[in-house]
Amino acid sequence: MPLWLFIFLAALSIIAAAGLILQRHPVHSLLALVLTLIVIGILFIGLGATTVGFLQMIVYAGAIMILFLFVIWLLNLQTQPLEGGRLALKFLGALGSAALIAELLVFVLHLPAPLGHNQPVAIDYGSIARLAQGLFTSYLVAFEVTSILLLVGVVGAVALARRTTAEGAPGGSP
Amino acid sequence: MGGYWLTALVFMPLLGAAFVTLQSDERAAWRSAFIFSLIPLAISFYIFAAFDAQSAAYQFVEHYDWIPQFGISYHIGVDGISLFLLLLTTILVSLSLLYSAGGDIEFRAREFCFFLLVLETGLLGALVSVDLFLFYVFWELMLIPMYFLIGIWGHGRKIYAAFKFVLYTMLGSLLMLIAILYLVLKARGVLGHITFDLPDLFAVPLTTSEARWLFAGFALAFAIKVPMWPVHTWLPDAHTEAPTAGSVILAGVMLKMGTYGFLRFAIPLFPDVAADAAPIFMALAVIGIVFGALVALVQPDLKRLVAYSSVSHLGFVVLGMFALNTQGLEGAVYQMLNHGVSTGGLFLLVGMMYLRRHTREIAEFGGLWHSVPVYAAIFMVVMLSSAGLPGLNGFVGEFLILLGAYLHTWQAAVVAVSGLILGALYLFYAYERVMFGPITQDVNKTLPDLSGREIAVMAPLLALMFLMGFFPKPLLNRIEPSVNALLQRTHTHVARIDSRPATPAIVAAATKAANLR
Amino acid sequence: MAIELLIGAIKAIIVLLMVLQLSAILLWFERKGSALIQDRIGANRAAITGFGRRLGMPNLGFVNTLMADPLKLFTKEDFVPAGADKFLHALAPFLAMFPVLITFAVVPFGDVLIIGDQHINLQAANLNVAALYILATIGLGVYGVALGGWASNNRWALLGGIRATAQMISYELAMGLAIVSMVMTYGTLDLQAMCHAQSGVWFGWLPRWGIFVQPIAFLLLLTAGMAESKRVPFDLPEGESELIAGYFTEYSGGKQAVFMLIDFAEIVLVSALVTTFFFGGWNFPWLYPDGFHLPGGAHLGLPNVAVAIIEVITFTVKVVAFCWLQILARWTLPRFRYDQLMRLGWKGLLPVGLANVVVTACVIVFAGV
Amino acid sequence: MAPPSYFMGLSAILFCIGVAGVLLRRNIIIIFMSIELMLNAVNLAFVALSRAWGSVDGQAIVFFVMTVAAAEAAVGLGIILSIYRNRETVNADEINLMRW
Amino acid sequence: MVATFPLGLILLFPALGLIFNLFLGRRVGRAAVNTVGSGVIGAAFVVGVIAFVQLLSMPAGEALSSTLWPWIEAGSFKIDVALRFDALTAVMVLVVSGVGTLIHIYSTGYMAEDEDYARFFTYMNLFVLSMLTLVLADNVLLMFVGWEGVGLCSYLLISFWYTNSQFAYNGRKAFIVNRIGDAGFVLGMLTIVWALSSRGVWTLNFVELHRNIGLIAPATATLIGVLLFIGATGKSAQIPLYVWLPDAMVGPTPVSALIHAATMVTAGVYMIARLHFLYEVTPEAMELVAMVGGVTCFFAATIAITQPDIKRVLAYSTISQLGYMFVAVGVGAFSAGIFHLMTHAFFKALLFLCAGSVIHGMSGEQDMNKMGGLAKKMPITCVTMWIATLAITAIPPFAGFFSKDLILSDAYTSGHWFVDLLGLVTAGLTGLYMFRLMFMTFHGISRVDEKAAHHVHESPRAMTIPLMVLAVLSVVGGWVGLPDGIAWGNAFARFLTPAVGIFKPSFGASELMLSAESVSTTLIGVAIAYIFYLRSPGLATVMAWRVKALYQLLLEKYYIDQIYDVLVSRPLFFIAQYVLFRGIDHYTIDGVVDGAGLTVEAGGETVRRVETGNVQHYALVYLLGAVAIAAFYLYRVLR
Repeated sequence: MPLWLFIFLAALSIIAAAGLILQRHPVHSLLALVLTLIVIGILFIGLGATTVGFLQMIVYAGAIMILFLFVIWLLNLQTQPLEGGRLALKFLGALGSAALIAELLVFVLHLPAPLGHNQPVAIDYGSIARLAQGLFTSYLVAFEVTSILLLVGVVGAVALARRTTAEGAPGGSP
Repeated sequence: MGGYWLTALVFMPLLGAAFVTLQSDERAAWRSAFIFSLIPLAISFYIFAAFDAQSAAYQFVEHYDWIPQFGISYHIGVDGISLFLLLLTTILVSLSLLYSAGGDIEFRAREFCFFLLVLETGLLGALVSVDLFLFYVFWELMLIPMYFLIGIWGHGRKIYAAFKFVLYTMLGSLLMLIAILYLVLKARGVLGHITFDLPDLFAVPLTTSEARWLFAGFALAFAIKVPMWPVHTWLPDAHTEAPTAGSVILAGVMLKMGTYGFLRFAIPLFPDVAADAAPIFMALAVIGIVFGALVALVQPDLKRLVAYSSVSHLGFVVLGMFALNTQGLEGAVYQMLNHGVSTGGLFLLVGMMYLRRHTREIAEFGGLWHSVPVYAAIFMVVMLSSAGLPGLNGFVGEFLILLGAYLHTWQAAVVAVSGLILGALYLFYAYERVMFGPITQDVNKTLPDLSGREIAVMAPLLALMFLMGFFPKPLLNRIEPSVNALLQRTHTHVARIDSRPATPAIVAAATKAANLR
Repeated sequence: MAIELLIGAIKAIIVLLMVLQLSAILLWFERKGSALIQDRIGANRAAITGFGRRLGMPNLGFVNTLMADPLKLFTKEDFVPAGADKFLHALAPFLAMFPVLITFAVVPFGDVLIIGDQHINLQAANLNVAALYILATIGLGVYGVALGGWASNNRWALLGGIRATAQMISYELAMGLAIVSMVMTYGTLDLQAMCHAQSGVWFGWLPRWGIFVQPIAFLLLLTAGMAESKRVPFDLPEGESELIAGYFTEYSGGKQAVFMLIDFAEIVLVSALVTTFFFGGWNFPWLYPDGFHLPGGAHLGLPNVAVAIIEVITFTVKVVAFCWLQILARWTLPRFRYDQLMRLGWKGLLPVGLANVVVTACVIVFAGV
Repeated sequence: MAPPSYFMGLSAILFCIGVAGVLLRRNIIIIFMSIELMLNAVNLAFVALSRAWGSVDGQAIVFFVMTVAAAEAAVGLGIILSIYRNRETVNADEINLMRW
Repeated sequence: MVATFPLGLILLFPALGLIFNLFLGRRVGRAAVNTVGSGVIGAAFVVGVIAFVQLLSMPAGEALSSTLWPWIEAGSFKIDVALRFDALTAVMVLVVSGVGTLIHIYSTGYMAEDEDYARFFTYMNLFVLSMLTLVLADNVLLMFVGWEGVGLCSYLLISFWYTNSQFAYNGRKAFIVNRIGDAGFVLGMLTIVWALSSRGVWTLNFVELHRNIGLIAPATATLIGVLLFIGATGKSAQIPLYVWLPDAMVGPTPVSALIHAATMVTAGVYMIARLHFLYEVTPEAMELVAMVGGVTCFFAATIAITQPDIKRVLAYSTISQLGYMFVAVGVGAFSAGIFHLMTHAFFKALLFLCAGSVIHGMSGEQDMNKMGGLAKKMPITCVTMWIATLAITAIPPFAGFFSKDLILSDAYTSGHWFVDLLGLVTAGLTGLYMFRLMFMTFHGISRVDEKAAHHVHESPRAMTIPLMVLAVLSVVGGWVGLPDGIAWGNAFARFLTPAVGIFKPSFGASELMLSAESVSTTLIGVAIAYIFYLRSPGLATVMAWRVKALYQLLLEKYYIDQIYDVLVSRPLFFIAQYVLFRGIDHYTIDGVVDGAGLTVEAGGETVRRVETGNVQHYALVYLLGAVAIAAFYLYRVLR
């Protein structure tokens, strides 16, 4: 992807991410995150990982985030006042994050030579076919396990979230 | 002698435990648990019958690799020292199950049987393991069920007691673990390959200081378990608060694990240190004898009294052990069994009375003979056996121990003899206050006498007391070879003891006695 | 380079205009249609000037309505309720509109048009993962509605929003599965490729349309699509009788117009998708790039331009036909109950879709098609 | 043409922003979202590197990360819900007991 | 050469009786119990007689023996359950089973009203069993079995009427005091083994001990002797361990007769006689024995003078008589000791039984101050008791005369003049307190209160017949040991000599003179008794008032019990309770233990505060850790 586009998207994603942690209303934070995710998806596509990019949008932006939105609504979270106190935590946290950024960037600067530029890749690099090949050959076990994981996750989520009223009958659908 | 007898013996109770948990109702649980406790009983009797009395070697040996990378093997066997403890364990477990089913345990019977059977596995396993690691596993395995037995079905400050018991024992066993590991690593250095197998470890040469420290590690663990004075204070609490069956197993078998550990591991692994440390241990043992007896004298709680009597009796055992001669050691082993039988019986009796009166305060009783003569009579016999009356089992052990001790250090024996007097004192004192005198409380007038079940529980013990009192030979003969083998390791061969040079001290004392006039 | 950009822009604009126009027309279309169904005259009052009819001029109700409704809406006050999240409130309609419109970008409305040496692919954006793209955009379409409902700070609106979101998420699955089965059938994600795959005939006379291969998928897609567009019988999010107007209760004027427009745009979208997937898209039976090959061997040669035009018209007609179908449904069927809706989505369509996918897969693998 | 290192840098930054979010905000939901952000940052790195190496493994990993994230989100949100139900709060400092 | 004989039978019968009475006694009823209880002893006696006859038929110095089964075997230490029946044993067996039989028969009458008869006969049989084991044992250890067994029985029988806590206490006292002695006994045994094992000999068997006695160093032998003698003092109620015997009188009178007069208390004497070869090599121990015997002899007699309780008087007289026996064995006159043991068994048993008969007749009254003039009420008892009295006071030709006379003369001729003197004085005292007893009980004016008076009666046949039999024995019993030169002379001694060795006097003296001394001293005592208690009864009280202190001292038995109480038992309990239990166990050790626990708990409590439970704090730490690690690698990379 052309450099200018990358810079634009990168800036966008960073701003959005910052929005995530700076917004005072959860919904706004959520939207910021959604934006970030979309941008990241686009970056994927730009990197040739088309399938993954779209999946990113569908799964993350399209599904998971909606879940968050629902929860926020369910909890009826309102704009929160500026959080005071916990200065030590905040200070150290900010410091730590900054330090981490610095360190990671230094790492990035010292990436080994082969990572300086991209390898040429086949035309169908990011296609479903290629991805599927990987998934169903070398990652087959992991794939199946993940499916089980999802199932378990669903069951667990239901079990957790189902509110039993006095009659013990599950209810509370929107 | 091949076969999988020992494995069957050890793991049958575990199977039973698993089976019990599947039982629907409590009666079924009791029944199945009892039946499953009878199987190891039968097996142990077979082993006793098939045991070769002449050989000192391990018999019924099974030896397989378990975790070969660390030289840990499943190496089990039985010799004259452990043989009878196996019998004792199986017998006592069956009896306590039989007894507990009679209303002593009111709730959660299934779990109770489960824990008791797991405990049995632990005990048997520890008794047959020849591999140090295996032994340690079983050693710790004993702890957990007992913890629950005390903590769940106990009385009074049961939680405190259970904690005290576990922490005390843990402290010791951790030190032992360290010692074991050090020894094993050292062995790897010397033998070239890592091994937890006891016979291999015998070959490890140690510097004196090393041996001292390691011995200390083992000794502390076992001393706590015995328990020797002054690390005995967990015992009264644990015993007093434990349910009857728990006390029986605790006193009958678990305490023996300490002394057994000395005989099986601490002494043969570090014979020289053991020989050097003998005076210290004899001193502690003697203190324990007198101390336990005197403290038992003033206990207002019947069960606590019995508990302290255990301290005294185990003192005798340790005394005999560290006499390091045939008589003393045989006496010690024999006394382990005696103590198991008689103290176990005492605990059962106290439990029966607790079941009737829901108290163990001696002051609450008095004149019981009138209302429960059978109970009183049985109590009398058991008490006499515990007091070491000649003709009953206790005497044989105590006499041999005293003899051994006398041959080793006559002073120790002289003090220990006072244990005979005090033993009689506290037991008869308690008996007098409980059984004799006028009936002070109306409740005691109408107590029901022993039920058929309870008599059935006591009868085998009584039989054992007389048999072991009059016919100790078959037991002693089987014990002797192993004991002598042990003595060979301690470089004080029996022959040397038998032709012991006269100690100047005793002659001096004799001459002093001579100038009485 | 520049020329491609130019062509692309032109294509985009054309598509956009077509869609919007179609949506607008559907507005009137629906009124008339409902009137027809309910045996009424329908919208006929709007006149450009008051005296047109007096002069006996023919009633241009069609045109008038087209003019009048938007004018009315856009000239109304844009009211924002107190306590609403102004930013989101304003953002919502467009957030809703945007995905719908960009979805059309991948829908081919014709085969190549050759002008000089330029081979113009009659498709706004030739994306080789179009199917995924469609799913993605539709997925994102949820936000507009959801936020619109939430931002209005009105409980009916919020309820509508929630309903809409839940409904759309649920039916996306069915839709996705339908599309997946088609993707498997044609072995490509590219819609244009799919259309090509559907050109030609079986047995010399039967068009090779997807409907004949995947009837179940067709039903799935149609149903799910209608549900996505939140119209009767799936119009619970905006069910007038329950929630005043659902998620856009608090909207007025232009924004409301946008929401209404979205409704119709979605109708068009659904029709377009159905057409593309199951009815050969721009394929006219027996029409090939070089003209007609009628069954029986008759051949009528045509220039590329003519072919292209025919294809575009064919596509449009098909789409309109499906729009009409949906309007018919809207005026014939009663509204679901919410639980029925959910049951249909999760217990009806989803299993069927899954089964369909499995069957398809088996057929492909074993029959080696 | 942007070299992989740029993407790595971006992912690093995003990741640390996520970290900051986790540490600085009290609202569990937002903390949770920050975690998602971190995940995605890592995903970005994966994709970039897989592109750099010209292999699809990185993408496969990303795929898994997504699925896991989905499951995690479902369960996590369920937990948050029940916490809220019992505690009437989503404030991280007030949720410092493992029981209620 | 040792002939075998089923000696086990002698033990078997009492054992059977024991088992029968124990398990069936309550069901089969009184008659059966009485029959079996006494019958088995009788059977044992019969077997004993048969064995005795066979023994007589064998050349002197040989013994019957039978090994029942091997008992304890540990290393070279081997002990069998084996019985040996030589002359000494013969005497003991006959005395025990014979007197035992009579007393059992007597008991059937005495216990006629007691509903716990089954238990009584169980104990009695058990006692006889143990006593026979004691005397039949062919090794010290088995002897010790009987030794402790009789102690147990005495405990059980003393506290037979357990509902009275005082009785129960006395029973325990008896057992504990015995146990103290037994401890000494055990140490003695251990020392024997110790001493011999160093020479490679492992045995406690009498015969082998006798054979190897030379291997024991004299000093050691002394030690052994002393230790064993401690056991004897406990069992035979000698100073300092005599205190239990008077209290033991609370038991049923037949018990006092059988256990605390005739048999058990003589076990000590028997033991020393049995081990005479050991004592012979250690003059010091012998000296000690004789001295203790003499002192006890006198000491107990003095106490006996003032006791009001009829049985207590007899108890102290028993102690005193046992003193005589110890004097005998102490001076080396073992046969004389055994001789006196036998005669004493007869007349003392008789005395007790008569006393029991009196108490029975007085329906439980034991205080002599509430008696008097019973002669006409219970003639048989009176007569028989008079015979016994004459016997014990050594009036010729009654049994006691020969034995006691022999002892005194032997004591004298062996050069123990002091002990001899004590013996003589005691002879006088014996006359005094015995006649006092008789006078106060049977003669003079009756001090019986009215309501008790009218149902004072003679005892039933079951009780009187044994009295008569014993009376006869008390007369003729001594004739087996006439002074040398008269008729068959001292056949008894001759019979015993192979078993217990012969007495070797250091110088000769005329028997007659010595007998004259003793008889005359006795008569003096008798005369005093006559004056004080029959002719002018008032004088006694006057006298008591005059020498109040002394009288009090004697009445209170020299306050020995109190002294023991203050010196021994109280400190024991105090130490146990406050020093050991509370002090060491509870506060010190458990203090340390719980303290450790609490410390750890507190420590944990403080450290726990780090764990705020706030996720973000953990996350922060996590982050910092990550930063640190990253920094480390960075350093590695950049360096």
